[in-house]
Amino acid sequence: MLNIDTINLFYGASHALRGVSLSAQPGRVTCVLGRNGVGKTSLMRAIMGLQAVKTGAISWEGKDITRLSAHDRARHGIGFVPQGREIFARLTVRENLETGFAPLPRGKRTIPDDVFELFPVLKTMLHRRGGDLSGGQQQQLAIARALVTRPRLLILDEPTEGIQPSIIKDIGRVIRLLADGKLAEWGNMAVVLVEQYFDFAKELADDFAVMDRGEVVLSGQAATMVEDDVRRYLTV
Amino acid sequence: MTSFSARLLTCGNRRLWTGLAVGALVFLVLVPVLNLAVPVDSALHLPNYMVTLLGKYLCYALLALAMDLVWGYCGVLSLGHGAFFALGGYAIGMYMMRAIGSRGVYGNADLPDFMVFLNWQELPWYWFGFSQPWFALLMVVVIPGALAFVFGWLAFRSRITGVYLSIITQAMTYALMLAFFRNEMGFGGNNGLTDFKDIFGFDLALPSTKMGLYLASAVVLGLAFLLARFIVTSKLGRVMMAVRDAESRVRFLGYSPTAIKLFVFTLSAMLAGVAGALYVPQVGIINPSEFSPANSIEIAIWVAVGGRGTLIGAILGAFAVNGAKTWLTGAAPELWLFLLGALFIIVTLGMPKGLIGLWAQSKARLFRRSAVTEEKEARHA
Amino acid sequence: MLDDAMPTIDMPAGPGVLAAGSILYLDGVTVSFDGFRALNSLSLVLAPGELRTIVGPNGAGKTTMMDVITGKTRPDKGDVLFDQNIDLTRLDESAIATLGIGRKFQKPTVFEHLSVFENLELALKTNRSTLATLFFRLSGQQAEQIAATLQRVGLADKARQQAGSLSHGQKQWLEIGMLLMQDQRLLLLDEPVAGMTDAETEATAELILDLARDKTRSLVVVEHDMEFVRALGAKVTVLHEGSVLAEGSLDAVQANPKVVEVYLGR
Amino acid sequence: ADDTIKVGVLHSLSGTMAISETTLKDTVLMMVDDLNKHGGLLGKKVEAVVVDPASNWPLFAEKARELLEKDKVAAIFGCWTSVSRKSVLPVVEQLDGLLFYPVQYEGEESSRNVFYTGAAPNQQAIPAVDYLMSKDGGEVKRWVLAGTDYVYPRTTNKILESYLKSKGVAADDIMVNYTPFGHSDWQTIVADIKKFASAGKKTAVVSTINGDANVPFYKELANQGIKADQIPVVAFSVGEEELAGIDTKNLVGHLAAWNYFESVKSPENTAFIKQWHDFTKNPKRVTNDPMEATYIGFKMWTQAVQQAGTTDVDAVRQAMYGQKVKNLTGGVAVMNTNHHLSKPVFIGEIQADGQLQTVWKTNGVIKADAWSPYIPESAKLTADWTYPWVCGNCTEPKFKN
Amino acid sequence: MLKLVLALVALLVCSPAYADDFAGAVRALNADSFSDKLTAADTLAALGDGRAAAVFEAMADGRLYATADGTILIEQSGSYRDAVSGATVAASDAAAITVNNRLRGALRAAAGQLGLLNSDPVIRQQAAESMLATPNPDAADTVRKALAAETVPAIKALLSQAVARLDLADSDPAHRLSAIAQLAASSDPQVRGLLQPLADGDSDPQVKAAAQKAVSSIENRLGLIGIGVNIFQGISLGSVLLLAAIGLAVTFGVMGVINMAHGEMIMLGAYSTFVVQEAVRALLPPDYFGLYLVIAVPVAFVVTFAVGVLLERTVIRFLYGRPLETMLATWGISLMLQQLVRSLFGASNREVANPAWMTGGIELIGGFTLTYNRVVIILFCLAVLLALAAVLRWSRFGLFMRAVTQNRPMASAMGIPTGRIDAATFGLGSGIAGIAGVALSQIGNVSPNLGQGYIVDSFMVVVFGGVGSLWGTLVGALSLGLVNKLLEPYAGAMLGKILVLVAIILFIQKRPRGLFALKGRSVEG
Ligand SMILES: Nc1ncnc2c1ncn2[C@@H]1O[C@H](COP(=O)(O)OP(=O)(O)OP(=O)(O)O)[C@@H](O)[C@H]1O
Ligand SMILES: Nc1ncnc2c1ncn2[C@@H]1O[C@H](COP(=O)(O)OP(=O)(O)OP(=O)(O)O)[C@@H](O)[C@H]1O
Ligand SMILES: [Mg+2]
Ligand SMILES: [Mg+2]
Repeated sequence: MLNIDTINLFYGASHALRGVSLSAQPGRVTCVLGRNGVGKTSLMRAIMGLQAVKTGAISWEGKDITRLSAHDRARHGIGFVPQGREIFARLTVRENLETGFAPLPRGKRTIPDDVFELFPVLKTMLHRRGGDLSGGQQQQLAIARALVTRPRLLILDEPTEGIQPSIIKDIGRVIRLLADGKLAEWGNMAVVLVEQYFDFAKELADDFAVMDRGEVVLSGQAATMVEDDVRRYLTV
Repeated sequence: MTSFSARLLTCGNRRLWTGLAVGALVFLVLVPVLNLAVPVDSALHLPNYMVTLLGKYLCYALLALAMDLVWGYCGVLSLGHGAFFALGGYAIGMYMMRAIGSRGVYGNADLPDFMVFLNWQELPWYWFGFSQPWFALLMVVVIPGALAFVFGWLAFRSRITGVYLSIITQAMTYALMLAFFRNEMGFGGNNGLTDFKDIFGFDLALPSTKMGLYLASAVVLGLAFLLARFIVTSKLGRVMMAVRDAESRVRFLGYSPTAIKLFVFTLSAMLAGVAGALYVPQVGIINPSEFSPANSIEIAIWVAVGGRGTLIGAILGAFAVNGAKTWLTGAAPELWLFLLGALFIIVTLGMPKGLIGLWAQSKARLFRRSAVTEEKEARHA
Repeated sequence: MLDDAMPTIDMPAGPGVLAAGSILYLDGVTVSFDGFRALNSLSLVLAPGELRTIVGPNGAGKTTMMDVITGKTRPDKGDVLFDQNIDLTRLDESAIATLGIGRKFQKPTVFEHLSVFENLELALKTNRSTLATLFFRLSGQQAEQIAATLQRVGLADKARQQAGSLSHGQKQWLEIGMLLMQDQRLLLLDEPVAGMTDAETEATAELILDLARDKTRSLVVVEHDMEFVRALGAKVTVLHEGSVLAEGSLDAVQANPKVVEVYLGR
Repeated sequence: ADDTIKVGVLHSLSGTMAISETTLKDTVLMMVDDLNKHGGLLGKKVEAVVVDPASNWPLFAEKARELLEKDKVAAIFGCWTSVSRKSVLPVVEQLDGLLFYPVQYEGEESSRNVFYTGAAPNQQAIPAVDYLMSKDGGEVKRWVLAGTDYVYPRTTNKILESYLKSKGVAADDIMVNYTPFGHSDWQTIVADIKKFASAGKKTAVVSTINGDANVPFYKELANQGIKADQIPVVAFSVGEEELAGIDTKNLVGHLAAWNYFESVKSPENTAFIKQWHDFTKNPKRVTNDPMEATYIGFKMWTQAVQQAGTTDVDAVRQAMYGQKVKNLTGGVAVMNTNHHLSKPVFIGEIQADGQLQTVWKTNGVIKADAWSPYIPESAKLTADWTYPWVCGNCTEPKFKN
Repeated sequence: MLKLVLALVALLVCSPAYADDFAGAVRALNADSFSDKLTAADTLAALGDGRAAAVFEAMADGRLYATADGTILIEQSGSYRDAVSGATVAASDAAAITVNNRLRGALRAAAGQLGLLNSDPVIRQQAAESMLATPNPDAADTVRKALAAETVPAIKALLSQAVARLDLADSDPAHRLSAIAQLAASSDPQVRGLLQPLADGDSDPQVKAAAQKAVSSIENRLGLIGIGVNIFQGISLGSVLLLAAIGLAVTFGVMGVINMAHGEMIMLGAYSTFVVQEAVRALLPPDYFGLYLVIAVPVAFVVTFAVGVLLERTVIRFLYGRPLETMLATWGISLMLQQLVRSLFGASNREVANPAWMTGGIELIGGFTLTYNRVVIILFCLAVLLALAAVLRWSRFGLFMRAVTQNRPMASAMGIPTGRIDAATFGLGSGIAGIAGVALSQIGNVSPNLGQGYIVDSFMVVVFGGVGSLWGTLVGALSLGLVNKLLEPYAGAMLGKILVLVAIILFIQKRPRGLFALKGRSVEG
């Protein structure tokens, strides 16, 4: 399980995360909510190791990973779908997916068929350059790419942004299936999901955390969540 | 134009004007006094060669300033600015060649020496007019400006950007270098133009002429600084920076990056030409090696060392690098490349914003400024 | 002399009739990339003062359409007319922007090294010529206008901050702010509420309706968020594979089985 | 301090010219070292002030000024390229310094502040052409004048053209070709030379190709199979130092004309070579002509200073005229009143070991012409810095009474 | 010379000379002056002794030695044998007998004439070929005799060509005419040279007309061949440009590092070659000398790869995302590397010899020599390019390399060890520059400034071709080479180069992102 223990993160002098703690367990979807600029992305990047934390600790599967580089974390089974897609623009769709082989042992370097089932458009565009795809297509590619690494912890930063409604629904279903370990290719997964779209989040979340100004102000099991409390933090 | 002078006066804050006054005091008063009024054997005396040296640095600083305007603010890395500098230099050089008259070694009043011994019979047409000082002075800005305008118009219109632009500017200066090397061109080939005797009637060998040239360089640099300052603090300056960051986005706002870049590029080339024209009488020679691509790269290096995107930084960089070069080539002739190379690496690794950034950093440490304001400071200093 | 030539006004004979009375007129617009047709004979007419929402599956060609209108992409064939008779396919981006077409990009693009304030200042509607820009001075009224916009997009406390350090959503807002400053006749908004909270989405819808209210400008909004589309309550065009699949009110469109199949899902 | 005499060493230690000039810096240092070992000059120690003008012409002027004004050197030994000399010239004239210039050059100059110890064209080019026209040289009838496009080759070729024509060579039988500095692709030009030579007349190439460009040129010559006994190439800028950087196995027999070859046997030369090897601690370092010119210049200057009893420029200059130094190759070099030397001329063939083997030499010494008689405007001029002329470029003496 | 011919004629008539005379004549070759040596050679040739050919060749090559007691030795790859007895001897005190060009020419001619009469057809063939290459009117009779006696058809053809060339100077117009007829089909510029005087002013109008026709037909052929030659030279120049630029196509094209130290990597490769050469010279027997180049390729790669990795880890990695700063830092690095090499190896050029298999060339039609080193370089550079293209396109490393350079943080998040990939990529680019240095050391000079000569051209090629496209680099380099070489004959080397630069500037207007620009959204970013 993922354990984040009072981390602090700075951009220069500005304090972006203030003593944030959070945990995420396999089999459960943890939803992080919050208005623009409260630090959700910063938190995800800290988990992935793309942004160094100043103090505090992050552990995953019992191992302290606070000082590990991002690629080492990927090797420990953490997969990342960043905000803003971050597609390798000049690699083809296939090559983008194949970058996901990096942390895998030789035998596992294949692209699971489930990926194409979920995002059929990718299959038809295997040879197109990632950067030429439409925004939504890129977003789908970003999710697919993370899945190729067979993560045990999946971090999704606003994965539905720019995606058409029908596929959003599919993504929701898949996240559920992944968390529950229903898809053979992936074990039972811990999912951390950043989402602005409250209904979508509510439907999926097992646990939730609400952030405001760099702090976690509300958290708990989704079942115990009071919608109005949360909404209060989401309005301006 | 009154609004212009009003804007000019308000384009800086008090700190800027004090800084400028101090600069003027040092370069326009202190240096001449130390050189002329203080007795030669005094420890405070500034020897003549230092005056020439400083004059040369001032020209380099002007060149760096011109470069910074296009590169630092507009994001156009020209690797051919040496060409504009050299063209300005050739323009004034041609005038000084003509001013030699019959005092050349062959005593030919109509032709410069290098034409005489290569058997040229008459002066090529493009030399006409250069016996007139006003014409030469005009050409100092017109030739580099026209070249920059035509070149820039072609390039910016076709949306050549980034390294593609840098490389074709390099190709331009390289082609000019080869062309000027050709003796058939009538610019003295490899040796270029030398043996100058006087400029506007003043004997170049006299220390007073040198002092005059030095003072002229200082004044011109000061004026150019004000002009540049006026531009970068204007809204145009901010559009320039926007072009640097995201040119295509600027287009969608309705500005024409082509026109803006062309304006800045041409202006910058003219300033570079003026720098060259001040430089040549002070060093006494202009030849095609000034066009060499390495020279143009070096200009970019001065700017980067001093701090790209800050006017003072560019000037500082020109002084620092050339000062280091003067000092090291004498003090450590066999090692200076190591030291200079190391300086470049240290500056890039340790001072991402150049020497000027170092100053801002230390100040920020004192006042605990936030990272963001610090960067703004560096840009507007 | 340094400024671009004024846009030439062109009177095409053929499509003139249909284009009559429109602010934006697209007919038979086709764009292909290496054989792939991103726009396939697309036709679309927008009346002055109209607010239009455009939806459609990922890759339907919505962004490409905006690229064509703003001069970023040249169509292989087809007519693109602004204000009845200005041929946009012959103009470049800055000329089109000067004509009065503003755009918010799908991926927020702001000037990262300028402050939020300066970003807005550049967007401010003024003479765009180089010399005019050089001698430009911000008047008190204009400063107030910027301040008001800052307030409106919720970035007042970040006015002096570098735009590069904004979060994703804040950049979205800044882009919208820049669009407001330009005061254009036709606004193109590509997914304006992507990455915004529900409350912010509502606020944005409010803002857009506000802009559309006095009918002096036309708006085209692309969005996947159906609730937002509903809140706008405007005519909806559904694009699919580069051409119009359906057009009408949201309810009508939502009831269309084809739209459900390719776009909304069950 | 007052107990030392400073001399400036103004040779590029970096940049393109470092290839050639570094050796000369070492030569001056060796001479200074030797002088100090033998008690210095006028009872004072001599100190060499070395600076690096970095193959940058304006920097030459700056450094010369610094040497004269700041370091107050008594004389400067330096420069290689003509343009560097031209750059320094106004400085030494203005500050009344002394420059010793040790490289063969195009002539057409005589400054009262410069002593030219390298060859003028009449000490290199003309004898070389004479040799090639002789029976031993192969009775050459057709000429390729190939050079780098700068003043030295231009002037030399002009002089040669007019000289060849005066010897009855038709214009058709002269091919002139210029290339840029550092030209590296010689395929076309070497092929052209072959073509030019296929006309049936004995053809030779007179090369004034400069610096770096020589290595690829000679490699191409060798690879395209141009043999010295078919088309000999005589070069004026290729000496032992340059040959050390080329594989000469396939170049045997091509020629060079100089005033000095390392291979010339004489007691002075043997001692000089040994001294050089000892000083550089490298028994493989070769010696060459500009080194000898530096050697002669330095010796002459020390002798003149001793004779004048001071380093004062006017006195030294006066003492320089007629100053004699034994050539390393035998005979005596004399400083003339035109500030140029009288020296012997040697023509040598390249050997497989990179040395030049003398195949011809002048009987005595040849006096350098500052102004070439083969250039009409120049033929009128006289350089003579002694009474009654006192002039570097006059048509009549300054003093007429 | 005349004496020599007379002697040879005599030789054909008289019986072989006596051994004693031969020994004496050989000894006489060690005379003091060149003219005495020439006389001695004449005397020796007059003896008509077959052994003399070897002596002449050795002497012309500078392989003839004389010991203090006057014994004459022939040196052959390090060992000496007595020129007279043929016995192998030690030669501690032997000094080479000097020759000059005139002597050398005479010796070669003499050896050639002797060779014509040799019993070994291989030697005869060589002699006949050299007779063709340097027609010698003095040898006319010998050639005719040899032709009459010749049985091998190939040699016969050569000799009859040679006779025809000699016949052009015959006093009988009929002979001249038939010689012209025989030579009209030639494509040898030398033949044209021989025919020209006849075409210009032969006393016999018929001969004159025939000669004029022959000349013009030869000229036509030479013109065509000339175009072919230009194309070859263009490709060859293009391959040099390409070789210099490939490494940069990685460090700059793929990684985006404005690598001003690229030229210095080439230089380090060239110096590695020099060091390997010296080591091979010192350690292996001379017969294996040619191997040094083969050894130098991996050595240079390893050396420059290591330097590249070191630079990446210590300097460049801190500068990703700041391309202009990398320019400044690598400029600094380049200054330091130049000075380092200058301090280690001295400022002057170092000699790097072509191994025997890369020396010379084969003479093709029209006086065109296809030089081996050019051919090897063309092939080598294509091989390097293909290998690199394969690595980039198909290997895992290539994929990671491209991913890392496009988006470093994201690549890291995908589990790609960015640090190692960066180091290896920069190392690869540097390594390729290093092996380019090996090849370039074969045609140019090896000096601390070597790299500076290539840097401008390299950037030009990569940018002209389109940054990030290897094929662009290939096509860019070859087309620049070709254009340059096609212009050179008309405009001269200097103006040709200027025109090429202007052409690049104008061409980029049409394609602002180079020849093989990527199109579409992916590049606009
Ligand atoms: N590179 C940066 N430099 C400085 N400040 C930054 C940087 N990135 C983010 N910030 C600041 O940190 C704060 C948190 O940003 P973050 O991107 O984590 O927000 P977020 O919750 O993901 O917002 P959104 O919903 O808009 O994506 C914001 O105030 C932002 O301005
Ligand atoms: N340069 C290009 N090369 C190849 N295909 C391209 C290129 N540009 C766009 N496309 C393709 O054109 C189609 C239309 O893209 P567009 O961005 O217009 O879609 P969209 O409707 O905006 O989708 P989204 O809702 O995902 O943003 C997509 O399938 C995309 O992959
Ligand atoms: Mg975020
Ligand atoms: Mg889109």
